[in-house]
Amino acid sequence: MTEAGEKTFFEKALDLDHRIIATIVFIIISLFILVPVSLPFPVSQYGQNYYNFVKSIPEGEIIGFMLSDTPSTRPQLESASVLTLVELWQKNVKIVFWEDEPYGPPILKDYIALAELKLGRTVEYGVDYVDLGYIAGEETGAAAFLKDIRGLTGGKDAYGNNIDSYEWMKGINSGSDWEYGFFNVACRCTEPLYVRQWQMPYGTKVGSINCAMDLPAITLYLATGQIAGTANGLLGSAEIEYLTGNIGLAFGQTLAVSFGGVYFTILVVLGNIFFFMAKAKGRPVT
Amino acid sequence: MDPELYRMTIPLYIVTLLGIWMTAEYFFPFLNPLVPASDAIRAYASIAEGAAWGVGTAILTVAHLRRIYRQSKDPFWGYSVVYCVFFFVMFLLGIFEGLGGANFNWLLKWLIQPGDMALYSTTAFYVTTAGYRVFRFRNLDAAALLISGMFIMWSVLPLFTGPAPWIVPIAGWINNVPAVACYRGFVIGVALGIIGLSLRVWLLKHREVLA
Amino acid sequence: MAVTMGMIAGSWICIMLYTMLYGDNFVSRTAEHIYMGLIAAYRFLVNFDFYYKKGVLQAVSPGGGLFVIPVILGILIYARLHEKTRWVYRYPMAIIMGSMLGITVRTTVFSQILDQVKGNLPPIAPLVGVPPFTLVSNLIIIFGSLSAVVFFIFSQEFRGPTRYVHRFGRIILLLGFGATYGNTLSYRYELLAGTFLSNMFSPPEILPYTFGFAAAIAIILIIGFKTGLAHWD
Amino acid sequence: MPVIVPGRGLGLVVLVIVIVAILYYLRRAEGGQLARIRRLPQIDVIDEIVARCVEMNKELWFLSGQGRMTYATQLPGILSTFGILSYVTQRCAEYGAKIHHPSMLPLAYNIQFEIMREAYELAGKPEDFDPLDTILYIPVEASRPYVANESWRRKPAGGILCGFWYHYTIIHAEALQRAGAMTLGGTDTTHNIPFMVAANNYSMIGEEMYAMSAYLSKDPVLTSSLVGQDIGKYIVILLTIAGMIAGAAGVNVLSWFKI
Repeated sequence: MTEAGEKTFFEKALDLDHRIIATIVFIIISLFILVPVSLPFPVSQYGQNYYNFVKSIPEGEIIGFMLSDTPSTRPQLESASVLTLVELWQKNVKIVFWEDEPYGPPILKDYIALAELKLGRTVEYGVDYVDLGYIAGEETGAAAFLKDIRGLTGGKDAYGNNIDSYEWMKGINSGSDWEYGFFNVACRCTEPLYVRQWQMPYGTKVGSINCAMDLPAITLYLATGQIAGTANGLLGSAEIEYLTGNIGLAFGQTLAVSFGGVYFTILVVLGNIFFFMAKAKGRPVT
Repeated sequence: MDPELYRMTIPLYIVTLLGIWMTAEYFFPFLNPLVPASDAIRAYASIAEGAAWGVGTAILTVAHLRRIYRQSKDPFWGYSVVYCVFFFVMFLLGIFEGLGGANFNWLLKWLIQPGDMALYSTTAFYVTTAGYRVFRFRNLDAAALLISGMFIMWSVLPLFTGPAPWIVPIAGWINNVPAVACYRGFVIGVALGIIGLSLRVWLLKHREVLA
Repeated sequence: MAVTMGMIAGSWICIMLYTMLYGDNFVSRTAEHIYMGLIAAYRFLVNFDFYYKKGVLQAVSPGGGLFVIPVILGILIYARLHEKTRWVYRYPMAIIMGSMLGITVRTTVFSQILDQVKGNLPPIAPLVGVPPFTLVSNLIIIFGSLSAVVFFIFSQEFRGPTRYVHRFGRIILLLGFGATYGNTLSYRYELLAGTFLSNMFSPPEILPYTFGFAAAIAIILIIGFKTGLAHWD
Repeated sequence: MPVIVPGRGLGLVVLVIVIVAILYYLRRAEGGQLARIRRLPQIDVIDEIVARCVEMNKELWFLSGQGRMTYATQLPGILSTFGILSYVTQRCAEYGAKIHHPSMLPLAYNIQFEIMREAYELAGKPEDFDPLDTILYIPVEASRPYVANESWRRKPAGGILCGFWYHYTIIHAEALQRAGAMTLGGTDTTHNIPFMVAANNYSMIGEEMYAMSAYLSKDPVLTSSLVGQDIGKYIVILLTIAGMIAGAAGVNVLSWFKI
């Protein structure tokens, strides 16, 4: 036994200075965000299903895409949304966008610019996509829009052009004209209205991009197959980044959080080892 | 008239009267004609609360001004200057530019909001250090905290659920069974505590609630 | 995206505030007072604006005469500042407290007592006609929550067999607390990563400013701690 | 017109039984028959913390949480702190321990200010009450760096945290712990009680915090009201077991709640 006034190594380790613990947290989190390493990453069933859904869309298909991301949810959903667009445009899919959130239109512009960077080519308005703009009225607005697109928008897109001036838009006038669709609903925490208003009446296969906290509300629809797949929050974004081989910020963030957890686990294990070591030496420990 | 009556007793009776009225109106339909009045009182109460922030803010600012004034007594008066500069800049911008002004919003967007996020996220560090201190197998109680805490944390991190998928159902069970039982008991206790406290206030047994 | 002054300011205030983890030092003190000054003024203005728009403006608008009441109640709070009229502030306080306390009591009985009891009963927690595992889980929920209720009983000394019920209640409470702790832990790391990302690391052009400033702060702090200008302990 | 709003009958019955029980036990206690109440260990902890502060000649920090008095869910938690604050301040004033109370509640700050001033006046030491330091309003967001920095500098020997809390719990409790304080924490918030229990030396869980103000009151009669609350717990237990048996026998238990 050591002398009374002197602390053993284990006792010192037990009162490890909080600043050292904090500094290591700083280092771990920023390191993995900035330099994400590609580790074999277990992809959840949700992410895999979503990826398969995106992959299953045939070449040249015309699809609908409701994008209502908000600035506060953007860090979580950006990667999943942008990479979905990239995957689709690689297959020359033509996309009809609309937004049911006033924040949507400027974010859409950002996303298209980011997708162009990843894609390595410019996408052309009217050829690769059309933006029908902000549709007000939440659920009733969405229902009316999906019932009769020209009726609600007056046949004009977000820039005031006649949508019939684009050859491929001629046959599109309701939710049933799309076989595939996506909705990015940010954090609504409600029963997904696009299942009710889009998938159920028109039978469109829909994929969802949503926050992790919305997952409990939609698991039911995932189980019944009414939602074909979900990119579930930050983890969903990370999984899509991993599956498409575009490792980036979301993956780094998930990795950082995971390694934060690993670090915490190591701390707790070491704390317990030190605790029992010190106890075995017969010292009063707290 | 005894000053104690209108200074203390009548306000206390107001609390009792309003409390019993608002509670009773929920159960007895014959009180329905009074509902608009009670709604109005609650609306008035929240409007009046808006004015209350001035007292504390003014005293805080005076405390800082006093520190500046008594420089020699407090070596930290320099920070009070920083406080006063930023307080009055924000205050005057708000007064002259309005709450939506460009400069006001600049301060809000680039100093207040990032600062708030940064401070909120410091909890991560505190949770880590507290966990290091607390999550030890001292006795059965600490073990309960440790085991359920670790399983739940692992269950949401893909690095753990990948190699050990059996964590997820265990964590799900902890979340759906003991945690539900815990908070059910906790919430029932709190509710009875609230009723007891309210009743003691209404019976004028806690005179300190109005100081 | 170009780096603006705002982004740099946001990143720097974050770094300065994070130094509060390293004990009391002049960097975190300065940041604290910057932040406190701004937030005190902001909170005051926002709430006073609410009072002014909902109270004063409505009171002077036609048909809003009754809104004089909240305006006067608001002013009465300030009577406390004068020694002679100190007691007046109790009236607005009594009205605010009384009206809200009634609401609390009436909803508490339903949401916090009866709904919880309902959750322990079928069909939410059925005991008949369910697989054995669910039966055991439901029994744990029911008796666990009852034991947790027993934990709070004040009029009994827990001696003899009741001691075990009390103990079981405590274990159940701690298991639940542990679960919340674990849930929150990963959420807090996510929050930290999100803050780093949105305030300090993006757009990537800001990285030199962030790390330059962080390095400068680190050097300042090390010098401070070495020279004793800031206290390590 | 029904006498009672449909669906609220059972709630009214439970409420009335609890209220009548509390009134009954209070009346009995006023008649001299005090109910037997288990002594909560946390009461001695408060005295111990005050004694520690006196011994070490350091400050005691009182933190009364966040929230707004105009929100019905947050008000009771705030109210419960007033009794504790009154008791702690009086003890500190009597024994000569300095107390610092950064209040984060803009409205309740007024009441807390008066409670503390009166406690000092009652103890006969109004000169020890510094209106610009003993209690100070701190905007709630800024309280995080304030408590972390200021407690590190002043090194309080004791801390009492109670009331309604948000995520600030862990920051404030850990900051006081790091400064070497012995802390007692309690809250009624489900999301933050785990951190109170984990980070503090002693904790008051939920109802214990509400009971505290009855224990600490100068009027010993008040503790008897806690027996009334216990009657409520017995009702809950009875109702659950009865419902369990009836439910197993095939009775539609949910209809009970629609009375």
